[in-house]
Amino acid sequence: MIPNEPQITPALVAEHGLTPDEYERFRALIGRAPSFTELGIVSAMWNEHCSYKSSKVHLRRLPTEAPWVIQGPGENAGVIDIGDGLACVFKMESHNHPTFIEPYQGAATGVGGILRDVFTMGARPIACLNFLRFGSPEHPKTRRLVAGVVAGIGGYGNSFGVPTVGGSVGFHSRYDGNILVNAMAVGIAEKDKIFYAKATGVGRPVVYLGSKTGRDGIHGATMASAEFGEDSEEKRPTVQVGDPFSEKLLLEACLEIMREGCVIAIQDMGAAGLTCSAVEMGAKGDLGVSLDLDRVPTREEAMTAYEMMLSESQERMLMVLRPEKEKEAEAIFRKWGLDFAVVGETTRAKRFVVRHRGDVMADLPIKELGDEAPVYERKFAEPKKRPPLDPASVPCPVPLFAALEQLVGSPDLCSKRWVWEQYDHLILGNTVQRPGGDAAVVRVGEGPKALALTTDVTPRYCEADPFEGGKQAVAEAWRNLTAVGARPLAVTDNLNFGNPERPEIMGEFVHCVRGIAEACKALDFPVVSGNVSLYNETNGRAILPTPTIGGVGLIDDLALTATLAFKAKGEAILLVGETRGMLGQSAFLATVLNREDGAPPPVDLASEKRNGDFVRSLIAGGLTTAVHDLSDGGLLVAIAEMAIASGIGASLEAAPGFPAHAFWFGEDQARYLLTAAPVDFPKIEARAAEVGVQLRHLGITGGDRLTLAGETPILVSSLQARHESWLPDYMGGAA
Amino acid sequence: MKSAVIVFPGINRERDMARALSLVSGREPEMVWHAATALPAGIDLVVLPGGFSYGDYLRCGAIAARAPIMDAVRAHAGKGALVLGICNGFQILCEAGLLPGVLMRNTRLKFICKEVHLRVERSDTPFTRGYNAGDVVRMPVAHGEGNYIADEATIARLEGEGRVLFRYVAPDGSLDPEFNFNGATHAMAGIVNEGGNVMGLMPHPENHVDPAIGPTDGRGLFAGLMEHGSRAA
Amino acid sequence: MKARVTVTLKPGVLDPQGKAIEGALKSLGIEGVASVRQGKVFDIELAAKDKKTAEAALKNACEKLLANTVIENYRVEVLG
Amino acid sequence: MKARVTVTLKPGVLDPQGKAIEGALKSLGIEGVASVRQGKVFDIELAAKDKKTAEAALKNACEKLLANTVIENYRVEVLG
Ligand SMILES: Nc1ncnc2c1ncn2[C@@H]1O[C@H](COP(=O)(O)OP(=O)(O)O)[C@@H](O)[C@H]1O
Ligand SMILES: [Mg+2]
Repeated sequence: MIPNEPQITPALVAEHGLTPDEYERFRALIGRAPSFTELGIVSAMWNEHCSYKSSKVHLRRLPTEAPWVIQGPGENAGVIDIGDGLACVFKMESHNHPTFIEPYQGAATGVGGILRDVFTMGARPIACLNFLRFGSPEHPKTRRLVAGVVAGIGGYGNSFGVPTVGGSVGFHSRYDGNILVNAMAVGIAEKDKIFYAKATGVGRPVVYLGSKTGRDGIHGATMASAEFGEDSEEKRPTVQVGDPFSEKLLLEACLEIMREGCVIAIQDMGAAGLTCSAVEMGAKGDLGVSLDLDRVPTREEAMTAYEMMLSESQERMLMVLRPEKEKEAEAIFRKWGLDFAVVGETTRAKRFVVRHRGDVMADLPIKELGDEAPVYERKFAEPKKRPPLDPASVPCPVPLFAALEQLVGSPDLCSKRWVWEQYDHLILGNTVQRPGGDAAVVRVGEGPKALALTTDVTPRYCEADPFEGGKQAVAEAWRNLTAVGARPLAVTDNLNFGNPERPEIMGEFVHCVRGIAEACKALDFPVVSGNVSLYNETNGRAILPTPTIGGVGLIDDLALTATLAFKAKGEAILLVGETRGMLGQSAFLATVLNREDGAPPPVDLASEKRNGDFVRSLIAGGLTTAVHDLSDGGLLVAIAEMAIASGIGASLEAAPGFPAHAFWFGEDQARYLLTAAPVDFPKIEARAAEVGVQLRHLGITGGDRLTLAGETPILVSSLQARHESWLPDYMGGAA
Repeated sequence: MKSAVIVFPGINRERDMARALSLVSGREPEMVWHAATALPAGIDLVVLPGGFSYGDYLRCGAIAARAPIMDAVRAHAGKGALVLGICNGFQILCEAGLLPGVLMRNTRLKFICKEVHLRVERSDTPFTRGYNAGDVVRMPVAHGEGNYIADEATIARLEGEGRVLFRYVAPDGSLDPEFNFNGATHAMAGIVNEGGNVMGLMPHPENHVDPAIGPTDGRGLFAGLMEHGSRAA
Repeated sequence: MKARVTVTLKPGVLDPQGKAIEGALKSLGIEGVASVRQGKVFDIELAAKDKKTAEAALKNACEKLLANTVIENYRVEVLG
Repeated sequence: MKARVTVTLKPGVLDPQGKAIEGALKSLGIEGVASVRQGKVFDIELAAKDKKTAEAALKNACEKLLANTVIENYRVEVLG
């Protein structure tokens, strides 16, 4: 027993988030009572965040393979082949809990963490996206959280030097006590120069690189897996502070030593820093690791082994280097002004051994800590189905255009310019489509290839029907990529849910994952990386189930993409896909009638595929002039968005046989809007007929207003003012 | 024309700049590390690119302005040779005393990335000869501290000597406080030193040179410099 | 009344700015610098009926806006 | 030795940040605030043989880096 260490008591075990069963299992595994440091290590490795103990069995359902997948889940990020010897490396990760406590630093370090995941693999980051959910606008904390999160994301990404090109922002009272900050990063690497976490070779130096270790965020990983209570704000754990400047140096230094062939294995220090990274490198390589903490660069005095093992100081990496290249690697790190220290070595015995000041502070079996952590089959409940809404039963209390104004100026559907103008979205000079479209488009190298990127999910749908909601999230991401002309290739996900120990919540999780799996299979859209964030609840009230989907698609020639703005007057406006007027869980219902009920629109994956493939072929054939997919708010909102983006109006034709509001605001899936020169209309019609796609002529572009029989025409400029003003007005309000 | 791009730790638009210079001039610039004490031989144009040198810690550009390479840049400027500072480069030039004044926080205190309209004030300088006086051009901005201020005497001299080369304007070219988004004195976006050979510019012409990506209004600046260089040679 | 509010990082919280400044001072040859931590001061003029009221108002200002109490400490001095 | 360096804007130099904070304090209902100017403090630990040497080193640091003397004043206090 090491002197001055706390006694391991049941209370201490509980404080570390281990159940009595888990503790017993651990004790039995090592055949003795653990030291305090060992307790810290196992609590970090076996918590939900690192071990995926509640989610693992379900994640196995997700399709992860395709001919273009180079690396699926299980590494720092997923990797796909995009041709010409290049690979795209990407992943999404949550920083929900830290951000609620300190919005700026929480969001900033979230961006820093996901960027490290990408460049750890040898890729140079080329774009970031973020998916944000805040509480209701009326909640007293919301404004401050929005300001802090947006500033934090910008503060880190702008300084690091990666364009933040897309994302999503929404509000709902169910996020009042648990906001969501999911950050996605995308990088490009040479396909045959990808770096992995798996260590090889015995007796190789384990090297610590980057910034010094302090007492930052100790127990951050445990916190990320604990439900918030009333006192969460009082506890205020040590907050991690981001240093984008050091991260930029770390990026350049890492890419340089990789180029010089110094690296055997590399792992960033994220959640549970040194512990997680060392254990993963060893466990994946079937090797042991021994660390000597006296050699770890620290910035605070008298740090204990426990603190060093659990510190979440940012901007750090752990590597196994080629012994003969050690000096060269060190010189590169020194040039960039970063710390470099050999802190241990790989060993044959599969043990994780930690020494400090002459004592062995931990000596644990490495496999059981790492890839053989406990796994649970938690109980889950079947979600209650909600009946579909009959459109005829839903009133429309205001004229259609008044409802439209309300919708385009609502918190969820308004322009998010106030947010993305605080992000440098142009740096690196490759941003072909800026924020505000269906998907961001970023050129790869000197082109003509480009990547299309998007993040999506409709949490309202997921709550009403987790399975359909999961499908819909994937379908919408796929559609957004298709709408800019891209071939959707793969997905990263970020599954945000409440407490998995509650069967209803576990039911939401399980069914969302099944929905995602089904859609990914049908659309040939494998999941290559992701993250699970559970326990997003306060005082027993969970967030809306929010399985965020990050989609990546490939454009062969960036000259052949589509944007959503109308391009000229006198063009035909065409609707692709079938409209039945599904109003259940629609934005119309929520915004205009203040109701969230009914079943969400079902997703027919075969039509998604057929309609999407059709639209993509039109774009590739140069037959369209503008394309927009339909989602929240339905047809009329999409038309308004196309008009607002261009300043060009449209005259629309009434829809016979429908309650008008169901036609114009229904959220039926698998639909797109496009415009085409009138001469091309017959060609498009013929092609649609050939492949069995429904096509409908909706009107003609032109003028400076929208017109529709029975409605007072509305100026595009006034729609635009409504669309642009909500967020700046809201954020300009009293703090 | 031979150019050099200075690379400070934390700078992040150096690649954008190098690419723009190559694209317009057909010649790759030399990348020069901040710790160097001399410029490569035969350099005509020195560029301090945009980014976040030293994370913008302390004051934007303050730490970079004291880097070893800056003595060589100062000597280069002292000979009347060309120095261009974009965004963080502009801030570094001010901190190094190569340009007067200071770039303060934007009045609305936020980092802003968007496309703005600039009016070219004169075309008879090496930096603007690719444009006509009065041209309204579009360029992106991406900064949190671009609010140019200086004491009254300095402002009077800048105006009196015609040293303001670019201003933030409305799309029609008129001065309008609403379009002076960062609050700069007299909407100044780009100024030159007394000798007319050192320019600081907040917007990013280097991000507007490639028709595959967007507008190409930034080309004029680089094309003008190249033309100036070939005349001088 | 004139007052000065000083806001500093709590001990142990990483100060990237301070770290960079420290490095810069060293490379400028300023001798003996062991560490730098950066904070903020606010010089505030305010009307208040007495020192106590002013102090209370400024504390309130710190809690609400001037300091990020998760990572920062503050000190209020009313200079009179 | 511990020292504190305070850097403040010279009178007459515009302070957009101070202005914005002033506005925010008012809208938060903090009473009586007439003006706010923001400055910086640096808490520096340094090794020096005596107070005087320390002061001289820090003045040098201010002139060379910590303050932009075109717009800022500085003050050095060695706390011992
Ligand atoms: N929901 C998910 N879907 C697919 N893969 C996932 C999911 N969640 C996590 N993964 C994969 O599990 C691995 C571990 O994830 P994580 O712990 O978040 O990574 P890191 O250690 O880099 O933070 C990663 O490879 C990640 O891509
Ligand atoms: Mg990782």
